[in-house]
Amino acid sequence: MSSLCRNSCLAALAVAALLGGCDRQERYSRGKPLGETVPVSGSPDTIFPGKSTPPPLDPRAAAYEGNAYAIAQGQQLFNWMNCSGCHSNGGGGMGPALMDGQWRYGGRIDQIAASISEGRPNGMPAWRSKLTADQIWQLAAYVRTLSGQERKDAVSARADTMSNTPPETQTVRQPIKQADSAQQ
Amino acid sequence: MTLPPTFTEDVAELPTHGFSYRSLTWWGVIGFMVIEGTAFVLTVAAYFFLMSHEESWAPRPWLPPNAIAGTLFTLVILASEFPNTVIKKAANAYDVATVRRLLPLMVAVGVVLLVIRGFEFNSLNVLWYDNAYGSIIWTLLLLHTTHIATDWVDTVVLWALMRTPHGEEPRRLVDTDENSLYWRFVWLAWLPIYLLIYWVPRFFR
Amino acid sequence: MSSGFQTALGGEALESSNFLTLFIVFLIVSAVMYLLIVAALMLGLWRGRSSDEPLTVEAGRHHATNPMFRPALIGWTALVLVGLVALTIGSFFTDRSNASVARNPQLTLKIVAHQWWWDVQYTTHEASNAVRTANEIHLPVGVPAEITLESDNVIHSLWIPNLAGKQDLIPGRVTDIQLLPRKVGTYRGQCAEFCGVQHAHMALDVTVQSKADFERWVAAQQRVAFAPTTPLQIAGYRYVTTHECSSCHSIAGTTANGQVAPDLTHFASRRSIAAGTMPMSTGNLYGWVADPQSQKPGNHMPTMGLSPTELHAVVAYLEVLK
Amino acid sequence: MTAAEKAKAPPIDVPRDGPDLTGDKLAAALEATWMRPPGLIGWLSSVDHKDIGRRYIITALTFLALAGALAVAMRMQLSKPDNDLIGAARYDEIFTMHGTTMMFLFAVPVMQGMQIYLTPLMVGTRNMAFPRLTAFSYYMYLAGGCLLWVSFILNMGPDVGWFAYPPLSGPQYGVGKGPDVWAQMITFTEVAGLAVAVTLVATILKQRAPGMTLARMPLFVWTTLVVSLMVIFALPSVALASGMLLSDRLVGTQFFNPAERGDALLWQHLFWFFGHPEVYIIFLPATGFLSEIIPTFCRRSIFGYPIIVMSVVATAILAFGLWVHHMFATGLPRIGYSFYTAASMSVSIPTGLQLFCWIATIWQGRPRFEVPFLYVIAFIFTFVIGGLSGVIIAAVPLDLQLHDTYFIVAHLHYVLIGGAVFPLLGAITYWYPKFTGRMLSDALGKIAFWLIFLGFQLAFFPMHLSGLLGMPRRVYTYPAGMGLELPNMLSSIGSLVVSAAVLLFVLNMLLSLKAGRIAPPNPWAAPSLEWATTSPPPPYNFPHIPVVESRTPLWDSPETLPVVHGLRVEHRELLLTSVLAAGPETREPSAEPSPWPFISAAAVTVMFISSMFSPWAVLIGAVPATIALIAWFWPKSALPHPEPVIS
Repeated sequence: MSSLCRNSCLAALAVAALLGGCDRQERYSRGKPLGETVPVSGSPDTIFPGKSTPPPLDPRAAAYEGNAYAIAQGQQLFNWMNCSGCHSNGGGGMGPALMDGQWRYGGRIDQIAASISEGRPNGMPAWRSKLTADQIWQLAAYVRTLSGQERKDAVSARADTMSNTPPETQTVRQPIKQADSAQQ
Repeated sequence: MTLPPTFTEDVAELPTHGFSYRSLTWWGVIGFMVIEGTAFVLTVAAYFFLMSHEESWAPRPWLPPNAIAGTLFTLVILASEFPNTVIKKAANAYDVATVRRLLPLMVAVGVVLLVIRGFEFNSLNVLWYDNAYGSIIWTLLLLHTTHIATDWVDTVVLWALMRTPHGEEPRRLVDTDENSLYWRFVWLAWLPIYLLIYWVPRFFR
Repeated sequence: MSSGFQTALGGEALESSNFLTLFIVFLIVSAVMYLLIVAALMLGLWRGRSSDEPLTVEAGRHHATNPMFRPALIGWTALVLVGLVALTIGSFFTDRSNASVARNPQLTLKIVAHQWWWDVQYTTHEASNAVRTANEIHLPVGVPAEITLESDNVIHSLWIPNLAGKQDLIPGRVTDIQLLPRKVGTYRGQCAEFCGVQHAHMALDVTVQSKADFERWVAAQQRVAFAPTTPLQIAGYRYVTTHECSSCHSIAGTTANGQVAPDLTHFASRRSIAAGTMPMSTGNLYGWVADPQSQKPGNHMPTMGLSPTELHAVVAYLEVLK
Repeated sequence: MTAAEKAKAPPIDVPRDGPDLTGDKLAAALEATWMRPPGLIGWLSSVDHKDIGRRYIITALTFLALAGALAVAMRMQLSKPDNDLIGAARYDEIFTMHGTTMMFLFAVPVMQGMQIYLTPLMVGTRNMAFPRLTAFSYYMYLAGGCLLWVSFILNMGPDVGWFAYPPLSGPQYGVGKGPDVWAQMITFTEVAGLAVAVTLVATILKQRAPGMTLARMPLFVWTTLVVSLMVIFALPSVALASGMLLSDRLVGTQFFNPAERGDALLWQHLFWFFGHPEVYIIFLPATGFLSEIIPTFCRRSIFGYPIIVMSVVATAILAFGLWVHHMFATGLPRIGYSFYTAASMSVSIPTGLQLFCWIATIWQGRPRFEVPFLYVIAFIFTFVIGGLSGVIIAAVPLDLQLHDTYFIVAHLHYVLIGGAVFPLLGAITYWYPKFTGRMLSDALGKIAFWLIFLGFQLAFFPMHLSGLLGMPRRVYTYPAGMGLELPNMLSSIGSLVVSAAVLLFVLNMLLSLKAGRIAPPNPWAAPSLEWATTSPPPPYNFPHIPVVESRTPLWDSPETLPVVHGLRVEHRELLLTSVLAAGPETREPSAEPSPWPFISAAAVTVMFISSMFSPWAVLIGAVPATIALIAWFWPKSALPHPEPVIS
């Protein structure tokens, strides 16, 4: 019976260490059931450049933020949809860099999802009918990892591609700043 | 019932310690040296496996590591074998005074080596996530650093122990002898690693 | 599907028939050895039966060893050695025979494995009229073919048991496999290396056909996709080329040019849907397009939530793509 | 007197065993010295090899039951085509857990548990060489097992196969923490396995009873020695590989990323350099069981002792050269095929020789058909099929078809269950009276035997056929109409029979603990030293250290046990002997019970688990671990040994 005691003691230890993680990699395949009532993503007025109080976070965010499966799917989509063509692995090129904390249209996951979904001036295409809402949110979750916004235990250190950025698990979280939209 | 005993030899006269292969812990030390040696050999095998994929090594445009810190480290660790041998011999001759006098020197050598090692990491000219070459170079250096660090802790503990009355037990001299043996393993393992980190990437570039 | 649809015992190509021969040889040798060992054991047990003799050591002396054991041991060792040498030689000649296909392939293909489907390109033809398909290969009977194998994701393994053994597809490496099909027929191949959640549904259809049939098939595959004709098909065409589908799939002759999912140009001419997950039929196609995630959970095609009208239209158009 | 002379001065006057101190008085004195302290703390402090061995065995059998339950779950899913009882993702986790648990948490630990329990008894010593390290190893093993299973229960278990091939297990495709849990579990079990191996080697080489030369060691001890050396050379390979995997996943090293000149095959080489010897690390101890059980039940000493020893050594050496036969389909140069074939087949030569020796012993003998011996017969019937199917898949042209199919599943279970689990069950039945002091029920034992033997054949023989019919491994379902329905249904029924039989076996173990017939010291009239002491043995194993003059000491000296005397009684003391001839050499103290191995294991556990989340945890976590280890090694009393000192 003392064996039982010790077993449970160690089990409790392991539980303590792991419990925090169990919702972090929930795998789903049917798409999130949320969002039928809300439009696919916010309209451009989700940008609120430094004025008044921001609207509350889209309730769907919780399902994607910090979810390892969503981030991994987003990583793959980032590659498949050739986002690097303009954003160059997050480093920036024709499109803005995604590795810094500068967000012209907001750095919250719902704001990023809105940017992907609706497109933005100066070349960012609208992906609304090209990807499902689920995929757009997955992409948004991944984009946030590039500037260290997502929790480190949900992101992957690297993809199996050429490495030209430090591992995402080591990326220092960049404080979100409102970039000047007149910049470019 | 168990069988009744028939008494043969009396072993009360036997000594309570022995050096080298007569000691039980010596076999333990050898066992762990073999384990760690195997790990080094396999890491080196992985090094050559990855090297075989590259046309040049270090792969262009990466520069080979800067060898100054590594060479200094090698000289210091080779020099440390002199006090190490003196300690080992003293332990075998039950000369506690010499052991007590020289162990702090080995502790100091460990500190110096760890500091130089810090500079070595800084002179590799590649980061572990840059490419497979960087990964294996860092692994070799890190693997060896853990040996320096663990042996340093071991030596500190031994030094503290030898300063207590426990130091007068012959078995503690056996421990000292085995600590010196392990140090030999640490620097012997370093020599091929030194070549692989600093010189092979120069020759094959 | 008849029984024996996917079997290593079919012998429908050079390598698989070599396998069959060698396997039977090994099986006979193994059976003989097995019977020999079991017989020796049973005989040994029988000899000592029903004896209550309690002694293990007699008068402080161990029992003498049976004088026959020494020659028996030598004989047994010799038998094992000879057996192994014979089997190695058999294996060597099988290798040689298999390798003979590799020398001058007359048809070359490239297969790139994805999670969880096969991208197939016939590289013999020049780029302008290249054939690209997915999850199916066609081979002319009696023509040595070489397949170049690549993967850009995880490790897969191509296995068409009726034709040949397996060959892994490893990211960062290019491997190849040679086939010399000898019998016309349709076979099934499957991924044999665990590659993720839908490893079980990563099959491909192999059609071995006469040279003339093969040429006809190639010609058909080289055409661009048929155009839609009915209003429903046209609506489907519009949806497919402007919405989610075209982000990943391509259809030659249309604007759909996604590169991350199977080419759909001649989709409806294939035998199965979703890498062998289900046979091609209108009903299955409805099920698949409406909710791929319930048919093949975890695969990379999302459930798009099409309205019934859109679904009818998309399926109607896909069925045009013969 | 010089320091050196003083150090070698004659011993002081303390109580010692001998003609003046023997029998009950000696037993009481030794009991007081060697007994572990009472209570939970005492339980956690125990360094008795019998306690630790028993814990290993019970824990490993628990993992066997868990992994067996998963096997039944898989068989239920596969009992019919296109079944949707278990989803794809869950099925992947289940087969990963089954393989990982069976290999790392059952097979190797249960063999090491048997070795820890039996080796000191068989070589006639009081405890293991480094008893605290042995205790530490158990807690590490337990922590690794708990880590894996708790993660599984929390739905974040690994799902990448027990072999965890990158890139599937790598940072991009191995989503979540599952592969990290797998890799870190490897670290735990490797630390445990290596610690035990070193301890066993030292015990065997230095603590054998006087007169037990290498050529007189029981064959089980020989296999233990050889297998422990194999562990020492094989396990660093998987530890290195899993370390690389973890660092790829955590800090972005590029070992397995082809885009940065890493290579996915590097993993396979390192993994199988360990993985192939692993099979023999499991199988060779089982041959050791057989070499003990067969002479006892045939009432004849083993035929061909030197041949068996050489075969075991040869198998161990060959095992390190064969890893490539797990990689035939990766595109090896064709020119080498026949070489690989011949090399892979050659391992059947030493195994064939061992088989000959066992059957020859049976020929000489007068077999008693007790349950342990029945398992020997079942072993030969079953293992030989696995061995011969091994010869079949050694041939490259055959393996390319059969690799990664159910034919391999059949082969590996014939080898591992037929070759290792059947002997293990026989060995548990054989040594159960020594472990517990009670005999297992014969009737229940025989029913369980026949169920497990026949159920096994029903479960696994049809898998040869499903493999040939084209069923790959690790598929969660298969289509109808491919001829796979019948063999799969038979396998599923067989799996139920096997699990019922295993339950019956465990039930027998539990019932006999209270109700079994009381066992005398040597219930089977066996020849080796562990049967010279009481059942179960006292904490100090033997009142006096026995002297050995032959390979079968209890048969050659049935009336009395020759012993040496003069070991201290009021202090834990061992007799060390020379490596080859086992002549008495020194007396050395043996470690007292201590809670520090447990505390150290807990500290290292925290360090390992948190290092899955941050590399810095290694540095920070090393501090408490180091403190605990120092406390472990630091001598507790002022001057514990009233033996000579140097001044």
